[in-house]
Amino acid sequence: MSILQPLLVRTLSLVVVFFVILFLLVITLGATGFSDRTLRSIVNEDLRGIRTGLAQTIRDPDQLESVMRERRQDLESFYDLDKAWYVRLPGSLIRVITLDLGEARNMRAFEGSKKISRIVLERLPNTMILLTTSFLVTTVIGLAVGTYLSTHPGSRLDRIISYFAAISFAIPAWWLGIILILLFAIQFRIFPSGGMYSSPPPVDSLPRFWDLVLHATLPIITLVLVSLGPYIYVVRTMTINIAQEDFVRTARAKGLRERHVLTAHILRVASPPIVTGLILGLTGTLGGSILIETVFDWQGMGRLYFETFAGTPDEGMIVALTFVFTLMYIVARIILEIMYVLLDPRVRY
Amino acid sequence: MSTSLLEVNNLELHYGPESSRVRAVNDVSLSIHESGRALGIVGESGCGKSSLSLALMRMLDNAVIQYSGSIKMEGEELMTMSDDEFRQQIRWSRISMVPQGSMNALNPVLRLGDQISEPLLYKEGPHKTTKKEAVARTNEVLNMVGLSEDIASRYPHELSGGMKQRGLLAMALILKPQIIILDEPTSALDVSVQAQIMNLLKKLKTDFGLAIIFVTHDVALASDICDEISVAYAGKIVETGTAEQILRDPQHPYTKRLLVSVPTIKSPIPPDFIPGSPPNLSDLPSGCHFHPRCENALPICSKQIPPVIAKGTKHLAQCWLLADKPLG
Amino acid sequence: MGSNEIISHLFRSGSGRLGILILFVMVSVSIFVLATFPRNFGSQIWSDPSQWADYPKAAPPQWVNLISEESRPKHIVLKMSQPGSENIYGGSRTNQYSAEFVHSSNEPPSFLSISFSEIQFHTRAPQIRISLLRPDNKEIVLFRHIVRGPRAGETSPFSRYSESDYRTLLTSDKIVLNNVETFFKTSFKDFRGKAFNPDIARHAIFGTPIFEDSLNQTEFTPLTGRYEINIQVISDPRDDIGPMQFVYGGSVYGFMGTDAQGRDLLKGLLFGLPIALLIGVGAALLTALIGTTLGIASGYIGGWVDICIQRGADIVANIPVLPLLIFLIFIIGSKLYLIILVLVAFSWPSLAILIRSMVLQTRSSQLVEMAITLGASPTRIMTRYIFPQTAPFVFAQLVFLIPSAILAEAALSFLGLGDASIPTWGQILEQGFRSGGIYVGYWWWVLPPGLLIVTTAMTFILLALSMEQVTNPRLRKRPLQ
Amino acid sequence: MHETKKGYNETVSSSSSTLVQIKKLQIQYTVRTGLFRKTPLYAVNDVTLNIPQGETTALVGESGSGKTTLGKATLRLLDPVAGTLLFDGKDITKTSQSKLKPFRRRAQEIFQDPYASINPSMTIFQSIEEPLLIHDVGDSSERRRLVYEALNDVRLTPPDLIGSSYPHSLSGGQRQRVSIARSIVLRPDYIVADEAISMVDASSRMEIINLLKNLQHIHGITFLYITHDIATAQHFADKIAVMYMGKIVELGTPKQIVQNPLHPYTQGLIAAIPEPDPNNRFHERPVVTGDPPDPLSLPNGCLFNPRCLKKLGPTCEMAIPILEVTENNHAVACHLYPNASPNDPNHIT
Repeated sequence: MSILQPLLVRTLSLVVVFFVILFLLVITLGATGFSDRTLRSIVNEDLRGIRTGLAQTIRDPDQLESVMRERRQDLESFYDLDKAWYVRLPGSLIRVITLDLGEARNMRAFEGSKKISRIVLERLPNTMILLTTSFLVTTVIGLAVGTYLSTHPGSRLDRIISYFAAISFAIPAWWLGIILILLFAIQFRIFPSGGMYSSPPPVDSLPRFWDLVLHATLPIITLVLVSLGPYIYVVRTMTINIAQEDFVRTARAKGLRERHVLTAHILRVASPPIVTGLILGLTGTLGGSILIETVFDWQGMGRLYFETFAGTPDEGMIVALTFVFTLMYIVARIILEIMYVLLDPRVRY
Repeated sequence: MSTSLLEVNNLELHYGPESSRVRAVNDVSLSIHESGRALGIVGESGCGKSSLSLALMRMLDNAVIQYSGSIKMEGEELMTMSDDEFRQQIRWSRISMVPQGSMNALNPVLRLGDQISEPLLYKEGPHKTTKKEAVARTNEVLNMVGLSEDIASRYPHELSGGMKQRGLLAMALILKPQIIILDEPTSALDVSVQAQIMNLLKKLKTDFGLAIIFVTHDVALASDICDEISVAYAGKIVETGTAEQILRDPQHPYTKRLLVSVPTIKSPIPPDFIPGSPPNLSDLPSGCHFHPRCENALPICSKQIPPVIAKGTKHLAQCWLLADKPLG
Repeated sequence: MGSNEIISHLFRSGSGRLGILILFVMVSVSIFVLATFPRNFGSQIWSDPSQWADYPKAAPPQWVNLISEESRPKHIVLKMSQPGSENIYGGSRTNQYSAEFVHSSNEPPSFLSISFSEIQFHTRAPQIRISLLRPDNKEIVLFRHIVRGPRAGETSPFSRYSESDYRTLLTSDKIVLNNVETFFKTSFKDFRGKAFNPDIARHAIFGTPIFEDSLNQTEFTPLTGRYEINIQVISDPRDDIGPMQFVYGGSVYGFMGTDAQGRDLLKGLLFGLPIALLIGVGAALLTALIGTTLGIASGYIGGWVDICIQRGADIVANIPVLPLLIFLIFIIGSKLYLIILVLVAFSWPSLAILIRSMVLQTRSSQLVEMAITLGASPTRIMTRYIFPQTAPFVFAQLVFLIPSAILAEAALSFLGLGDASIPTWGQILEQGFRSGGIYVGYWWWVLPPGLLIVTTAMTFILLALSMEQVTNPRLRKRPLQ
Repeated sequence: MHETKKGYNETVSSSSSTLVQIKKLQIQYTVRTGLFRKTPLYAVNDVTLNIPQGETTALVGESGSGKTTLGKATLRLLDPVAGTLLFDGKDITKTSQSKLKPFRRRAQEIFQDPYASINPSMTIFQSIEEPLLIHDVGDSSERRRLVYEALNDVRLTPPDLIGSSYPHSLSGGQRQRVSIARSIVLRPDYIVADEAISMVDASSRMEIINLLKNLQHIHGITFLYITHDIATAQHFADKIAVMYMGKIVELGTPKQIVQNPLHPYTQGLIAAIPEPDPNNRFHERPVVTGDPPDPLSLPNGCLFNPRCLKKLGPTCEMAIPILEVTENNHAVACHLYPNASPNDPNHIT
């Protein structure tokens, strides 16, 4: 009877999934020795600071060394480095969740800090701009076109769109991005080829915003194009399937306008599976953002992820970014699951 | 002769591709003389009786290739109306229906009350009401069909089969139509619930003067409510008459066999079956469509379509055996 | 519905026929590649820069000449193994090698190079002189080379350049440039006093100077026509001189052009085809095998087996794939088989969930209940009643999994996580992108691999779509009621 | 093998010994009623019934009455939680599935849906041969003979033509005869026919019933005929058991049940059956009111008391009536008949 129960069940199960992923992540890190290395680098970082502090008071190098050794032992036992990785598991888990992963090797936040959490969190909004905008655009266009097609099944446009859907599934987002750069940035010079702002960026807020819009256009078009095709297809197929149900015939028999039958009956019933289609598309969009940010040099988490592999890989950054991506995904999933439950009274029990 | 409430003449409905044209409704004529009467259309599955009810509601599929004949309601010809006029003025407001397959006939994500009141709120025309009036009218029709008012806020999956069927009936009554078409309204229900619904229909018929077109495969069930019965076979009406005439004095061989195939409780004689199976509507036998299954078929039956023979007032049957001088 | 029905559906729809046609072409090409390319093509040839030294760098395909007004020089390789003339005079032999080529472009070649191999001498080191005879009958002596003499402790005969060729890039060699300058100063009187800029050497060799006072530097008009390269080797008559190769570096190359390292993209792209098919089909087959087995086990055996498999599938099906894929490949390494295994690890759940639901459906079906009533064994029920019902779906899913795997590998490669020992289309694209190729418009480097990925993926999608009518009962045309 | 069996059947068909004996049988389903809560649902509750050799026993009831569950239980397709099941004198309540093979050869089922119960990719011959293959009967010519015999028995002729065709070329009635042929090809002693005619065209239902009666006559098969249709059942059954909410509420000969129903529920059922009589439309039919109770929250006392028109008051709301014999082996579970004697399986056979 209560709507809360299914909501709770779905949210809880996703939270469980989240923790299981996290747990597996930490186990992988521990078992392969990555967490050892990460912690050791934190210890070394701390020691360097301590050494410069101590060097002012202790002049004797031997004494300094022995004090340092003591400090090292203290620190290692503080970080539990003297214990096996599986003993440290809970600690590591908390460390990952709180993004307490020390400092980045060779990356800095725009404001100069080397703390991994700062670097990652600084990029988060940039990624969100791309993701949410393209997600919304896809949803709106997909719904409109998919619904339109469902009322014209078998038409020329319908066939064109079904091929478009297949191509859109077959095209790697990043490659499409490259093509768009070649075409619109290099050949026709309509849009900038990458980055978030021109250099130097405009100072006033309105031109600055416009500059951002210009830079965001190509990446967003890319993300929309690759996820739109399959989504239109899902909307269309779902709507056509629903349109064949008996209750639609009942609605028509009532002498209601076709438009009303479509919106109040067909689309209303098709909406839960359409939300499921969005959930499926979410994985693609999130993965796509990593690649798209790379292609368009967009200063988001995806670009950052690419950079951490490009040079000397930075374990701390990789863990942090994987974690934040997973978190984003799970949060988005929970929102969509809640929508699903609200839309479909049948799942309430 | 005064004008009938509904008079259907030579109705045809064919659909499908030209190569395998399905002749679902073939030269069908029916009439309901006045309100408070019930006409039964009885026939086996695949005889086109569901297509007939859809044809009366002008609920046409894209694949329809022929839709012709005359449907007059109180003397007014409906076939010449535009689709929009028909939808606004006739469908559901003057002729409504309870569709077949009650289990899926309700929208699963809308509350029953909202589905019942929908035509009052969203259908253009004189019956358009305020939300408040719609709720009041919804409660009224729910009471008419024996449901309590709190059912209005339930979703279909929270209702039993009988409740859904009553809900659909309430929905069909919302605009106070003159005629209501019931397409196999009880076939998915248990006997006791079926009997409840039949009693309800009788009450609606007598108390509110509702005219009913009752489409069913079950002659016994039809006898429960129908004043007139038309027997459908292969898209045609092969015999029509009052309930007494059809049930007590059937003329067409098909009607006769249909009646003896009904298992009954009272008679100790076991029912008999009709050999063979009904024909495919896209590949009908020549002449009389029943001749391949008819024991008394004459040579002419396979060659020519039989004439309609009057066997009494209002009692008509289409069969060569009834012709005065059967040819051949 | 049986397999016959699927196949007949494939051939009935246009997209199915197109898909089968492309697939046939792809499989034929793959067989050709596997038969003609060495197994270790990736590590021994593709990623070995010395293999690609005599190729033009970042050259577009030859056929661009057909569509642009300017015709750019084509790549010419002249191999000389037998001397054109041989003169023995006083204990020394002079071998004259020569070869002709036509320079027809307004643009000079991107480079000139010469290489010798397998020289064996007995006493004196052979001397080599290389000159170019121009269409204006002037001869430029480009280069003189004396093969390295005997080392201490070395015994005759002395073998040189047998392991690796001796190669000189003529257009950037200081001595060559000096020689060219000398040539112009002696052949064209007006040239004296003018500075000779080494940057214009290529234009100079294939052009005639224009002297105008308005210009502060000499310019050259292109000199097109027949050129002749002459190589004179003076050596002991007993000495062996191996084949020589002169390369006139084009600005366009082959059918697909070259990348920044001069690699022939056609070869790389060809080799990528069987690899892409291997990744796609391999991952899809494994996924289908694991997914179907787990799905049937989960649905038919039930109980705790079902619970374990379903929970596992739930978790894997609910994760953001790409970030974790990247993470895993980064941790465990980017060998091709590992990539395939990780792809399988991420893709089995959807199939297992689908198969399980089908098994549950068929398990309670009247058909299976009948088999149980008849006393059929569980094995017979699973193989004869349950598996045949799921088989078409498994097959359709398998076809659909192939493009997914190919695309996933390409994405990983594009992020630099591909298996470096095996060139894939994704890796070629990655190099094109990372070297900044797209910003200077190296379209032939980034378009074809992407197009190939899309075409391959499309082929399987077409096949999957044409089977959808069979496997998705909701899409089957229903008769009107 | 078949010859000896036939003889055995002939000898026992004259006497009325019991083939299937059901004693206090209970079948339970668990229904998930909440996040962690499961509630048992008794689909068959404390049922005792004897199915006599060579006769037809009909189980009649509305949907949800447990008649199908009971039928499946007698075939050991479901495991009882309590009670015993004897087949030909042997207790098979707890026999493992692998040891049931000899029983499976003697007990068969005919299904409701002739479209879903025949494998569409097998020829008719293969479908009917399948039971013979499973039980390793004869060589291929012997099997061919038996399949053709079965096809002849169900009047699908010529057998070789029918045998080589596929199910899609047959009508519903013909398919149902195929499934009957399949169930008799092993010459079983016992057949459960679950709504075997409800999906066949109304006009040819009696044809199938006549066929089954004829087969019973020839082969001495014992039928358990499950149906919601008393009108047809009375022409096939030797005994009718009326079920309501998992219990047998009345048991008697068709004549007793139809002409002299004792239980108010049976009376309601009989009254609800329409007869083709033009006078019907002038009077209301006496009917059982309301809907069956929610199986998860059953009423106390007699399960029918909330709908009963002849309710005696507190007795019916408190005490559960047990099946008792009134006269001439006519048994009823109702407080209206206090003089009946307790159900004794030996009395009512």
